[in-house]
Amino acid sequence: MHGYSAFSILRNGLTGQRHWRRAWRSPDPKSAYDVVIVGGGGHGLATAFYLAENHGVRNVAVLEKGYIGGGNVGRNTTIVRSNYRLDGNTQFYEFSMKLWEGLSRALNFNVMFSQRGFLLIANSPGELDTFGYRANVMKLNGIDAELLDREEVRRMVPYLNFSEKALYPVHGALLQGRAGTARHDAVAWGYARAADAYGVDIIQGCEVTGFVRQGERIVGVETTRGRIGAGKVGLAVAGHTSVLAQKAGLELPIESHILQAFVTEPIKPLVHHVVAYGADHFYVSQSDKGGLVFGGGLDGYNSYAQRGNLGVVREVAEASIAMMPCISRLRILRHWGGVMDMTPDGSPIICPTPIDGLYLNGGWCYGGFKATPASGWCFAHMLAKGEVHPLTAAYRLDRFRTGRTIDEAGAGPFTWLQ
Amino acid sequence: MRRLAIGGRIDRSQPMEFTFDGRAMTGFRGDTLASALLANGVRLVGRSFKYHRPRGILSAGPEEPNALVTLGTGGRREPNLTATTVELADGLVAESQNRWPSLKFDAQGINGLFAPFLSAGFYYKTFMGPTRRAWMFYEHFIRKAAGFGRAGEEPDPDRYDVRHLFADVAIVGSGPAGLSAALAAGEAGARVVLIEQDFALGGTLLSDPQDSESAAWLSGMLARLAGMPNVSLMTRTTAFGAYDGNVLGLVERHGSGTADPKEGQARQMLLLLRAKSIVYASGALERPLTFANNDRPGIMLASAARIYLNRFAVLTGTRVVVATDNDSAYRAAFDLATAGAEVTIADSRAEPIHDLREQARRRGVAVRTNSLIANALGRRAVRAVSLSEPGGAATVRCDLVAVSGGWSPTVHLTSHFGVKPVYREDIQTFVPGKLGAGRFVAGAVMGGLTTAGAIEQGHRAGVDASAFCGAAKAVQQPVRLELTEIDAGPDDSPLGTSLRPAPLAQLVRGGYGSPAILPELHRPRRSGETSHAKRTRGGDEEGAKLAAGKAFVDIQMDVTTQDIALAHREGYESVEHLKRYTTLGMGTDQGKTSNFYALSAMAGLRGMAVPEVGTTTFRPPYTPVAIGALAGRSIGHHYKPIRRTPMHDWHVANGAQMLEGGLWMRPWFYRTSGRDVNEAYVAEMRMVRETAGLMDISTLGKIDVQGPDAAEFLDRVYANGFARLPVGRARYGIMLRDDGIVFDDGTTTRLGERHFFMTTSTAKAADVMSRLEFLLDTAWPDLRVSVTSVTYEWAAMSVAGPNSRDILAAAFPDLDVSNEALPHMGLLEEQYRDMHLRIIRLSFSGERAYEIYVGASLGNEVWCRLMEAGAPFGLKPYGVEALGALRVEKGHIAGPEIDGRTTLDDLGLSRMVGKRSGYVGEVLERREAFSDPARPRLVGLRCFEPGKQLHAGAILFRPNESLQGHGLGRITSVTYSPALDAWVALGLLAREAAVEGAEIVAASPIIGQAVRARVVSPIFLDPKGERLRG
Amino acid sequence: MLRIECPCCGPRDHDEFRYGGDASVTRPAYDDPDFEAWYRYVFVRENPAGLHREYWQHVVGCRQWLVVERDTRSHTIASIRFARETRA
Amino acid sequence: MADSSTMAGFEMAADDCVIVQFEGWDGAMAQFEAQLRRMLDGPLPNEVGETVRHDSWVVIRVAPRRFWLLGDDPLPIRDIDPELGCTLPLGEGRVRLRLFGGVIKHVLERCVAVDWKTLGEGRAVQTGLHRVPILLLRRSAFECDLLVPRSFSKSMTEWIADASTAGP
Repeated sequence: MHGYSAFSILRNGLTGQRHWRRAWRSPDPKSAYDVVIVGGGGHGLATAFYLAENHGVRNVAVLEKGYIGGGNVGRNTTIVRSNYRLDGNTQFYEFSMKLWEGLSRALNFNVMFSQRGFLLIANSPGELDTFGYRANVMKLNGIDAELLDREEVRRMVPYLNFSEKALYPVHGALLQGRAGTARHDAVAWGYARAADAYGVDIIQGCEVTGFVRQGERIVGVETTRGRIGAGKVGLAVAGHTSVLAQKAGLELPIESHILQAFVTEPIKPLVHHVVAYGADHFYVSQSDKGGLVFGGGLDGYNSYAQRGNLGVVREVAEASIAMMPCISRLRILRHWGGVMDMTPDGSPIICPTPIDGLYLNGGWCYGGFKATPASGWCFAHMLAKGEVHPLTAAYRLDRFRTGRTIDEAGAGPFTWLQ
Repeated sequence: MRRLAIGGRIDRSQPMEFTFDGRAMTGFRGDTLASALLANGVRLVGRSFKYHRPRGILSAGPEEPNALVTLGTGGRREPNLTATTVELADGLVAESQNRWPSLKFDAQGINGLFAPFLSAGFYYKTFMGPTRRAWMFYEHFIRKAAGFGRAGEEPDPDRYDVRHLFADVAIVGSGPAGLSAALAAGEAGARVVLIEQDFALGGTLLSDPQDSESAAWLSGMLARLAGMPNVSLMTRTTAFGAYDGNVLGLVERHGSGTADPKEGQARQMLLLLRAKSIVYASGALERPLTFANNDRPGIMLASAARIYLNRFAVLTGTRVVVATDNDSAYRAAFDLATAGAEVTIADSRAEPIHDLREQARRRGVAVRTNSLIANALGRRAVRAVSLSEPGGAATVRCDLVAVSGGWSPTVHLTSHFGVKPVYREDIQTFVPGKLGAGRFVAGAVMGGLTTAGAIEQGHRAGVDASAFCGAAKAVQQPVRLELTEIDAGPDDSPLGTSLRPAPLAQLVRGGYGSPAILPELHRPRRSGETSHAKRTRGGDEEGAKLAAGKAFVDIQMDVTTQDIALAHREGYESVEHLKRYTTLGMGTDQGKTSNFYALSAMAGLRGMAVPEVGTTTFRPPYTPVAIGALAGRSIGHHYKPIRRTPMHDWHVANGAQMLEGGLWMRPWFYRTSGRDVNEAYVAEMRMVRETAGLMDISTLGKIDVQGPDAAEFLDRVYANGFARLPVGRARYGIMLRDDGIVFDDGTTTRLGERHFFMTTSTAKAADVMSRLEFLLDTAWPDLRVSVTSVTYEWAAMSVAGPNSRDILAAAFPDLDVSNEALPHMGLLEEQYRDMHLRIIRLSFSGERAYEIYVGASLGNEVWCRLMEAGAPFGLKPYGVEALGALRVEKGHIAGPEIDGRTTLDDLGLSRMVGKRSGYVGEVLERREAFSDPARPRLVGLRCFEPGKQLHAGAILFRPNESLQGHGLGRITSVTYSPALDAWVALGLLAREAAVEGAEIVAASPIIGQAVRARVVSPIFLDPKGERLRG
Repeated sequence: MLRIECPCCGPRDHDEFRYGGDASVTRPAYDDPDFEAWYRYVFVRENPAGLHREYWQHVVGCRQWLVVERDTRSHTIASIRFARETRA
Repeated sequence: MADSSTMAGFEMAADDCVIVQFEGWDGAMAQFEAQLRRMLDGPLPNEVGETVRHDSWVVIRVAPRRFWLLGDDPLPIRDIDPELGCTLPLGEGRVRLRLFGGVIKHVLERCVAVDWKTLGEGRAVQTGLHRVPILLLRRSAFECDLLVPRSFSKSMTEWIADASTAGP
């Protein structure tokens, strides 16, 4: 891999930027690979990278029907945190956080992981209690956490609504200082470039239309660019998992829903941290370019249309002003929707499937972006070794049958309420 | 640059004073801020995003990339407004942005020196060391440099509003097509709403001279439309988004400075227009040209120069070069010449399509054909241009460069429903894709029509759209506009030939002008090359010399041709990669003037046809929308509607500290009980245990259940049985979800054989109600049961404590409330004087207690009656904090335990169910994990360390176990128990560890504490229930 | 903003309704002890990218539960009926 | 509750009213409606949103099997045959807001997504006002009643009063 560094910037700056090479090749598909990963999003590309880097498995293809990073890795609000309370989630997301902390250097690609701190605002005494529970779990699992009182919150984020009359007053907050944001596109590109350097074939414009079976076993995929053989097939197509799984005859407890995101015009620095509210759906951060990036809840009905409805736009606007009154005069530049794989407990599924040769990575709900490194790491482990990585042991498909669900929200089997 | 003495659509009798960067200036009513600045000779209006290059006004509309200003101060501060769309108002205060210390001298202009290193995506390649957190250090400076204007940090003092509107036909755009559509639809009898973002109607017609035929046509049409009661014309209104269900999101801005928030008027109004059909007549936007230093102040779209001249009476230059690749710009050239400017046309083609040379000659306009603009000279204002011509380079002095690179239809709104625009090779532009039923297009948005054509198209769309809505009255022929050749200029349309072949060669030439920068730039794959294009390639070397300097594609985001080439070289080839990698199209203008060029340039580089590279996705809003406008009225105390119980005012008047829960306001504690919540709740607990307390429980969900099959129904929805509940008795009931997890609990009382009264928790009231209806409508429609929410029908209060019966007797002396007449779980329903009372003897606190229900209108009266009668018995009110503590002492579960993850068995309630079957959730309750010995179940915990306190959220461990991981469970609810003088808690603890008497450690590392406690029965007080019976 | 035409109240914004999820799954009889049937009813979803039968309740209106057939890609609504009628 | 506020061209008054709900069982609607017609001595509205006036009572069909009787005086509740349906008083839970004035259309546009122009006089609409369920009954060209939940009534009246200050 031709390295990125201050030196290479300097050299190219003086030579008309002529010496940069393609970040990843654009190869034609080979007839077969040891591992075929379907889905050139963050998770698929990360999986390919860790297959090569951790396990020496380099005869790998990532098939992407459009362009890499075109799905949720490029549509989210870029928040990275590990403040989960339930066994299974806590360790997994913290492992991911640790990978994030070294990611730019591991990939030689600046993913701009910025640990500006994540503040979860408590709007009632009861909520502060549950945040206390979360904070305790975090501490006991070696994760940084602080519980702040109202005045401490005010000192950190004075632009929030501290009125006594507010419907949802600020009672305190849960702070994770190591949490923050990353440049979402860069994650896909960085993994792609690093995987490519190991010889992984990243094949864009290649849609999987079916699976090739030999007896009960899946031995390849049919694509718009022909049949491609595979020792193992890994699905990493969150948002569209059901559609592909159906082609393989796999039934899943997943529904697709839209989560919208919003960005304002670029302004000079105003919001340093990531701030989220518990009482109503609202979370906000400011991108390096200057736009406030924020979001709310799901649109609330099954959808594969990558666009959101106006009702949620209004609700998010209302919540945003209630929490942060000075936002009123800022203007929304763009809003868009991502298609989420929602599961009946709000947690992901990473496991071998009942179909031999087919492995599943999906059901990310809206936790997918922050999970990207750990997801790739663990999925690669599974594909390389044929066994479940201990950190994803809880993310089994059969947990809905056994009752070992991991339901952080406690919303139950209503995917649109998760 | 100067204002002309006559002409234009400004009102010279109404001068308006304004300031720009502190400098006082005067404009007129009818000006935009941009036109007024130009009239005052201001060319330099801003600094660019990355290189801080000086910038001037490029356009006359919402596509403006450069002229961003901040208006207002304090809470009214509003950054990033396009001066080209700001209606001038008296007293307006505008500031330029992104410069320090001043616009003329910007220190960060030094960035330009580092430009060679600041290419697209450079930050992905560096700032990664030396330490892991190094990025945080660099980022600090990058963030400070980024952004445009500064936002205010104070709340916005202005008001916003929302209105719900309905129409048959919504028409977007008031140009010739839109007006014609409105007239036709209006005549057909449809309810029509015509939406125009500008403060004046007319669209492109406004750029014609006021004494022209088109101006006469416009005023004629407006007069006719004004006389139609079924047509409403909305100006200053932007259709920012088209949403499913044919709902258009519109924002109406108030006119210049007239909104007065004190009078209740809104600064901006969100209009939600539900239209049966939509006509898109949104026109087209002119594309600039790409050449070296094409961002210099004084370089302006040809159409804009014409608008400033004809609409605002501002002559923006006296020596003008019109650089074009199409006929439409000739019109600007002719009008500028007529106004007295010295005009040279540099036409990149061998010949204009229409016979325009003679017209040019007559007006004294010089036409140079095969003439490519290569460079602009001058820094804060353009001084001259270099032209690349067959005979060599030429330099032409000028103070205005009017450019035209063809036109892009404004397809944005048509694609919001997910309909991708389609590329038309013949006219080399994107036009709307196949729209759904009831959606029509007319005019330039379809891809280049003459004015006459637009009128014809609009007329047809108006007729079709009305017919779609069932409005089909006879419609007259369209009002035609026949423009004579000479007045109309090159064509009879202001769009002229713009959308016909030619632009692409020019677009690509943007790169040819600077071959050193773009060596591998190729033309897009097209059938049949024109000789012209071949010729221009020959001029490459010379072009290189001419074109020293950056050629901007996205002028706002400082994305150059070089950046596009770099993105291509590095493999960021799909249009989305290109945009994201270079930030092209990511600015406040969303790339309205740059997207098309970028796309065709990438197509050229890849040797593909344009559509193969992709189309950009247009997302709402079309232009930025204030968040305040989207929230409308729903701010402050209107953020959400608040629910108040009938006794609300009493609570507030009597010292209650209120707490919101599920939009209800409930007394948290009473300040009369203690200084703070901790002191108050203990006092209130003592009072209930020792004398009596009164609590407002009106917020409980209440559901009336009636019908022949009501008992059977309840038997199915509750896990425990209700069929055999005797009339006049109440029972605690618990419901599961289908997956076997506990859903909610409450009590249900049998009022009659076929009539029940159910209560639910406050939090789950709506969910339970809806679920019951779901089961009846979808699963068991054969059951004859009626369920109706009566939550707000009844006021409800609970009088609890040893003295509660005496108080009840004193308040209602004629009622028999003896233990025999009203035993524990008994019902007394009586008409007591004018009051219909429903008294149910139920206890949550563990004390003898009565729930008194009465019609909501009498709630306060009965409350006061009880307070009065109870005073001698020590009765005082108590709040939810005390209630929550009392129930912990009694081991009653509530929200913290029913958290959506616990089963009946987890909560120690499986005995209630016994061997019943056929209830909701029964089957999946048998899932194997639910009997796992490691699964936590409800326990009581009692702290035995003197002076120490248990905390909610503490994690439970065995003694000597290392404190890490997730432990064996957690504390869910905690309270100090005055009765036991100890801290007690409810918790969920692994079954294998949940042995009464066992010692446990409750760890709260967040406060640095680990407390020892003992596992006990969750019922801390009166386990036999003697206090509540008898 | 979807517009859902309630069979008895007329066309309304979708936020007048409560979503109820997949209506193509069959709820077992209340006393059906078949674990597999309940598991499938509660958890297994076809989740089609295309026509989806789903429940909506007109909560601020007539409170009837409806079965709506809607395309999850375009949000085009093909049919709307009372849930009670669809069981016949 | 009796509150009255006057705005320019718009008035709002709040009062209590009597509402009695009648609901018939699926499968017994014909007999149920026959009994209800006999009881009221007159016709019933055929479709949801339609209303019929009987003396001082307005009968509104609020759902396919549900009717509301709306009036000012206590209705001598007459029980319906339990094999056919059931009845329930609901007036305590709702406050009736009487709105009238020349600008009523502009006020309502800021409150509910209801097309006032096409809403016939005597028609009833159940919809949401700031997401709260309400029933709007159009009385005449410039008059309507809103039945709003009592618990939300203060929020609702404040919202409407605020909307009425905005002008057309």
